[in-house]
Amino acid sequence: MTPLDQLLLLSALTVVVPLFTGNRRITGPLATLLYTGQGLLLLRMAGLGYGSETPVSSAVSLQVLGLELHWRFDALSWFFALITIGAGLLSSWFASGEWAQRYRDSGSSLRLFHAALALNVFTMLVLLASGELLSLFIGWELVSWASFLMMSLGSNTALRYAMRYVTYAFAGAMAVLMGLVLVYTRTGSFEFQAFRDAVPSMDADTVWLLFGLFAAGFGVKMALLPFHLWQAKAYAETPGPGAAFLGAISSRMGLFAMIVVLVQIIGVARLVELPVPFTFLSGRDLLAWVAVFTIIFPTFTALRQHDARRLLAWHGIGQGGYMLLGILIADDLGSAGGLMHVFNHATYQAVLFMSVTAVIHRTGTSDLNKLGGLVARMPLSFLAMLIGIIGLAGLPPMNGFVSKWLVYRALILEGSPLLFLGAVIGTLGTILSVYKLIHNTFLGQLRLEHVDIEEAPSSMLWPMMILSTVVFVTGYFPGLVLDWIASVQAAVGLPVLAHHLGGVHIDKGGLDMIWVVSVLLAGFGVGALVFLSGNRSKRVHQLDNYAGGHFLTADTRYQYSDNFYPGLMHLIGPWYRKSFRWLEGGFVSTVDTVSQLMQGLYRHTHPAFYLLAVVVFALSWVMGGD
Amino acid sequence: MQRFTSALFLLGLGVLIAAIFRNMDLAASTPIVGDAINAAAAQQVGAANFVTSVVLGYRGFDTLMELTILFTAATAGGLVLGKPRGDARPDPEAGLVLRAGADLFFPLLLVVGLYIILHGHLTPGGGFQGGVILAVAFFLPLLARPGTPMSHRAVSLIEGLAGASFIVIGLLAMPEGQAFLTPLLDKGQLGSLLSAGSLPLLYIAVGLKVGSELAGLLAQLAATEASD
Amino acid sequence: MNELVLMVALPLLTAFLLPVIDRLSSLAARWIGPLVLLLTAIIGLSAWSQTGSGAITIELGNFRPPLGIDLYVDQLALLFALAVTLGTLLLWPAEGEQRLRQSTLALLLAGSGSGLALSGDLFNIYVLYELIAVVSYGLAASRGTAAGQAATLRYLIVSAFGAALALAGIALVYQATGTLNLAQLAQLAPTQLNNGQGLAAFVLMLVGFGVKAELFPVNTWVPEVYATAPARVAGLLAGVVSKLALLIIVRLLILLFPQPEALTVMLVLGILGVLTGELAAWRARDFNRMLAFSSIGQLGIMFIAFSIPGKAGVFAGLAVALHHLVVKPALFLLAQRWGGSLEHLAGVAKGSPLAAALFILLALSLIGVPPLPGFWAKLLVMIHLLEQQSSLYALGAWIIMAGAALEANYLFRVASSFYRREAAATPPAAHRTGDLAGASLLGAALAAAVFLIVPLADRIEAMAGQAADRDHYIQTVNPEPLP
Amino acid sequence: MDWLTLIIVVVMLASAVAVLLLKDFLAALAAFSVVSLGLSVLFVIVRAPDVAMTEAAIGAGLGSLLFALALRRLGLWRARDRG
Amino acid sequence: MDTIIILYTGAFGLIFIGIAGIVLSRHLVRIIFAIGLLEAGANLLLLLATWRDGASAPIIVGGRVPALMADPVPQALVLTAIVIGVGILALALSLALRVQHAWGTLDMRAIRLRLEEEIDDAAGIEPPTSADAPAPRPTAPATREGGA
Repeated sequence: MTPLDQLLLLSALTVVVPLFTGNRRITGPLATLLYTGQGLLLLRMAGLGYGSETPVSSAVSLQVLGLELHWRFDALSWFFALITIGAGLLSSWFASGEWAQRYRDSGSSLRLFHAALALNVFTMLVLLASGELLSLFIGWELVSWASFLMMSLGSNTALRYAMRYVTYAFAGAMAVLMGLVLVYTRTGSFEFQAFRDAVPSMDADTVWLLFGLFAAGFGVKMALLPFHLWQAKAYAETPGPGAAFLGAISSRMGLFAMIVVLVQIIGVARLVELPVPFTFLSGRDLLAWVAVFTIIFPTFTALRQHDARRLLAWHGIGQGGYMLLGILIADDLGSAGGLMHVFNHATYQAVLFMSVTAVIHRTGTSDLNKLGGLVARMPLSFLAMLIGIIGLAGLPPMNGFVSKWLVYRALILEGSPLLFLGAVIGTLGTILSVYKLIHNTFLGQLRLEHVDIEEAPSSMLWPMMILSTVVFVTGYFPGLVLDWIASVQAAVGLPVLAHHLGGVHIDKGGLDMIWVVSVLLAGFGVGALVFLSGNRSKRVHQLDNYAGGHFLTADTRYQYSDNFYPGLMHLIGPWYRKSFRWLEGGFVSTVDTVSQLMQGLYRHTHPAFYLLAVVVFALSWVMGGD
Repeated sequence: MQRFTSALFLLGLGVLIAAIFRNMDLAASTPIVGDAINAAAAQQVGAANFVTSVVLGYRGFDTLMELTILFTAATAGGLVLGKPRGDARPDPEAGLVLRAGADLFFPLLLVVGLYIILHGHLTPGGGFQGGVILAVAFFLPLLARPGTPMSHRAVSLIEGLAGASFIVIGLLAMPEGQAFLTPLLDKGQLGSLLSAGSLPLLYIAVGLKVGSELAGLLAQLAATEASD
Repeated sequence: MNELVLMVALPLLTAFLLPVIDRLSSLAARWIGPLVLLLTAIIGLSAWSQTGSGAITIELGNFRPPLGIDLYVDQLALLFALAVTLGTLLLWPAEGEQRLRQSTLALLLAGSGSGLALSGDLFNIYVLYELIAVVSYGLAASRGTAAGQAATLRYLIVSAFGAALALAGIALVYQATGTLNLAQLAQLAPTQLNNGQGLAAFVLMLVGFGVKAELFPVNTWVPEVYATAPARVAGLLAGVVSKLALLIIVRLLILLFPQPEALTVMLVLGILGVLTGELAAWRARDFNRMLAFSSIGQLGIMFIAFSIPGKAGVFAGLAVALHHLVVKPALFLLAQRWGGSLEHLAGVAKGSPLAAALFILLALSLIGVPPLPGFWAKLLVMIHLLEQQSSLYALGAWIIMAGAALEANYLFRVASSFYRREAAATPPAAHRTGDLAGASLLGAALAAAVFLIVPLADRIEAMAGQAADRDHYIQTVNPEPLP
Repeated sequence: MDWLTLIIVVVMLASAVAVLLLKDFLAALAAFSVVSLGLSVLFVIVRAPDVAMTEAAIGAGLGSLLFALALRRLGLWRARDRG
Repeated sequence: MDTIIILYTGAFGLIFIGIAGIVLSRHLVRIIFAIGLLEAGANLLLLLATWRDGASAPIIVGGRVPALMADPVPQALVLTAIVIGVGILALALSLALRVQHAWGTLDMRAIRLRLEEEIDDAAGIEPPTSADAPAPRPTAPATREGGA
């Protein structure tokens, strides 16, 4: 039994255990413990993450229909598995204490929740371990349906969007299946290596077809434009810790598969050679532009949300664009940035979802228009969210800055100013909307109904604090993550990024986060000194205030949080997002019309007429040969 | 519109049928199996009427299935029509001529039917043709006196036992390692009444089965309430 | 091996005697049918191992083929004979006051279905096909509603029309060859049926037998009949009878008509079947008709698969057919109580969680989600379609994919409505134990197949190899050479 | 012989068309019987006496009887087809 | 003109007329008539398949074996087919009887519409309103009023 087998076995066990322990209090801690075990087993394979070992293969292999199925872990899988298990561990921890009690009391099945979470982790590990295209597809489908299970645990709205997700995901899966069967008929094998060997001899049309099928199929899971409509609401309505988990890692599985097929096998170089007809673009440029629009549109959609979870979920879509963009640059800097963003995004996105869930746990709402001023009541949650949004906005000293910097830098060096511009516009939107998030939740006037609430329970705070620490530490010492990235790059066949603990050193201006953060901290220190040495401020109650010469009573709103950024909204509001809705709606109504036509076909008054018709057609076709 | 399209397709069909007909090589058809049967049937089966040999011997399985179809049609018909309602208004009794005719013809038809059945292996005719005559014989009284219900018990008993006996005769050979429906008994003298082994027995079964099924079908249709 | 005839003869015998038995003891009449089917299933199973290495022939009446009728027993035929027997047993359609007649018809279905699977004579196949047709009319109308009878009548018209054309096709074949034995026809086919007349005969038989195999476009009866017949009967028709008709067509294709034109006709009709079936199902608003249209689509996939030349096509088609053979009856067993508007099924999972879970399992397999058996079947079809390197076959593959995506949408729209929080105003009654147990049994078989996929695939491949081998068929039957 | 065949075929086909065209169902039934009878004579001509008997008894006799009963029960005994 | 061509013309003619009748008629009884014609044509076609001029009936009368006998196989087949035909005919008429009884019509079009309506009713589907259905349902059949 190889370490990989042990890991998968333990992961499978984690699925089974909640089914037996059921709705008891012990389920959460037990699951957390099991995830810790998985983490430890994964760390035993740490050599993969540091690039010193050959892939760990599983002892299990199957021969079905003459097709060989096998599984293995390389550095890429290890990297994604680390994030997966980490997210699973912390989400499960988060879902152990008071949250579990509340969830159970509301009549939902804790057993099902923990089993679904563990199933997600397990299926993702299976996907990550896939050793050829067929097991990749199997893993892919397992992941899709596991996350469908997770989503459908939520409200009716979640069920509706989960339904939408299934439609998109299965259509995407069919595209992938078509692609890999095409590969099989060309190569006679599902092995990665056989595919890779066959790519140079394929003509442009075939590569285009495969590229389109795989990119569309995997893109659905990543919620690339125009297949993004399902994701935000489906994730947002999932039960809190589940949303944290899905937001952190689920849609990155699409990226993983895309890296495997488009980067590792077909190769970005081949995509660059593919011309888009009638334009000067290449296949890669096309996808890169899709990535950029995936950054821009969902990010500005996020800006319009007034539900904290939806806002975050829309951002999750946008951030995926950075990762894809970085990886498509395919040089050492860009791909490192893209890969690192996967890790970074998982950390801060989980923190943000958790902190929002903590707020919901205490206040019962995630409507940004009904919150405010909670910083005085939930300071630690505030701190977690603050760290999270700094990471999300890509500002120093958090880790989001490093990965985005790498991507920007690579774009500039590669000479794609327009793509760069698009990415920056996206970041602008991010900054605006995360400010809206933290302002409306924690800053401003405390609502009367929230006066008595307390800080989130410790079972929630611990995961948040741990993740916040990770966000900060990997921002301070990005070299910790870049070590793993480098071995992933080696495993995938990309140029390896030369780096050090503080960042990278390149000729045209490197990045040393130790220095940057230290200066920043020093600046904060100076500021704090100035602040402390100034006049002592007087502490007043938040409601002890007046305006226009009148004292304000507690029930007067003197600070409003709805209709944020009215000018900007007025500017961008009318002409985005609707178009995709329209696209989807148009497609659905086309199917509907055709479907009605077909039903009409089966409603013929006189079915014998068809018999005559088909006999005449078929006879004239077969007799025509004579 | 639809009739117009249908007519168009029919036109096409006509052309196609003509094409098939023109392409058919009428001379090429040689009944290889038929000739072989004509050559061998006298010894293998022993019936003077080779069609009977085929119907009950070579293709006895077909015949069994055909009986089953009749049985099925009668069962399904019964299922569809259901039990005749008690308040159904019976047809008025037929006139004197028909009644007298029915009385007169009943025994005559019975005899003719049985004769045709029993000579099925010798002359044209047999279980099917005789069975129809039996069916009409059974049905005639009903037509003449609609009030009197036909004895469904007797009919269903006959149809069950007749069908079963066909199968049982077929099965009898099996304990000796022979195949299903292997002809039994002595072949006898070709052309005599007691020849062709078990074939006459089978034809009696067929005749009774066909007769009872068809009579049942007729009775069902006749007993259904008129809908005017 | 002679005792295999009992698979046909015993149910018929019992059916003939059932009214008599009922008069003696109605309790015996109630139980003897299932018992006899169990017995015949055991007979079939005990013969199973003997057919592994090679097929055998049973010469009925001790007449050597081609003079007499023979039964050809290979694994495929035996499997279908068993399937119809066990399927009838599982979906035993007798209920209500017409119980006796229904069980008679069920027995007839099992017997004639077994015969149809085993028969090795063209005209005998026609007779058995008509027999099954009449049985299915009876069963389809057995609910006794006017709608059911009207639907059956419309079905009967198409079916009788088709059967008469098939008979004309058989006449054309007989005119060209002078024989009806399939083995001898296979010998003569390359010289005497490889022409326009042969193809015309094929088209006539394809359309004729295709009525029951839900071939587009002679399948308009499907939604009407499945919506009005008892659900168990619909399960039998969709699950078992359609496959039997398909089996005949495949046998004819392999033995008599290997011409590419014949395959192309089937391919095109299959593609249209998938397209229309899945699209029509998308808008279906009641459970039965959704299943009916989905079954049309699935049968379309089978037609596409069987149109792939050679063993590969038989293998792929067989895989899909066997999968559907398990899934559709189970779904119709659930439809026993869930038939009717889909809106009534909202929130039904709370009351019957097992049925809802079963539906999801079956739906997942139906759309081909790995690692369920449906996926492997679909993968096989896809691979062999694309391997043909022909644009028409590739089109078939694309259509199958698109159909699966549509099917996922409408099946899971229903599945997710099961889990809606607020229940429908008039929720359906709970399933009867018998229905649920039957569906669970089939579901369990499906789940077990996940783990047995490797040996199963090998077995089916061997079966397909045996069935696709014309020479093997000819040698097994070994018809007497005639001048 | 040819002449006889030809006449019978022509009569048969004409009656077949009449079955479809006659408005009166009873008349159509009569035409249908004529087709069956013609067919059974044809069967005799092609040396198939067994089939001829069957066709006469079942096709012409029993079939017509069934139709007659059904027409009576359907209330179409004297009705005319409007379509 | 050859006898066989005349005979074949008769067979194909019956088939054609039968098909025409099935497709063009709207009244169910007439369709059933047409099916009977089609079956008769198919039977004749089958019987003619191996027909040879001058052959005698396949019966040995008085021990004399004729030199050329007709093929007994298709005769047996047609025998079977005729009986099958009458069975189906009876069943079709029974069904027609019930339908006429329940709905008072045997017009294909009226039956189709009524059937659709009854299936929807039985399933508990309300007629779609204009809000969610792009096209209106076909209007109720006019023939419904007439009949039992």
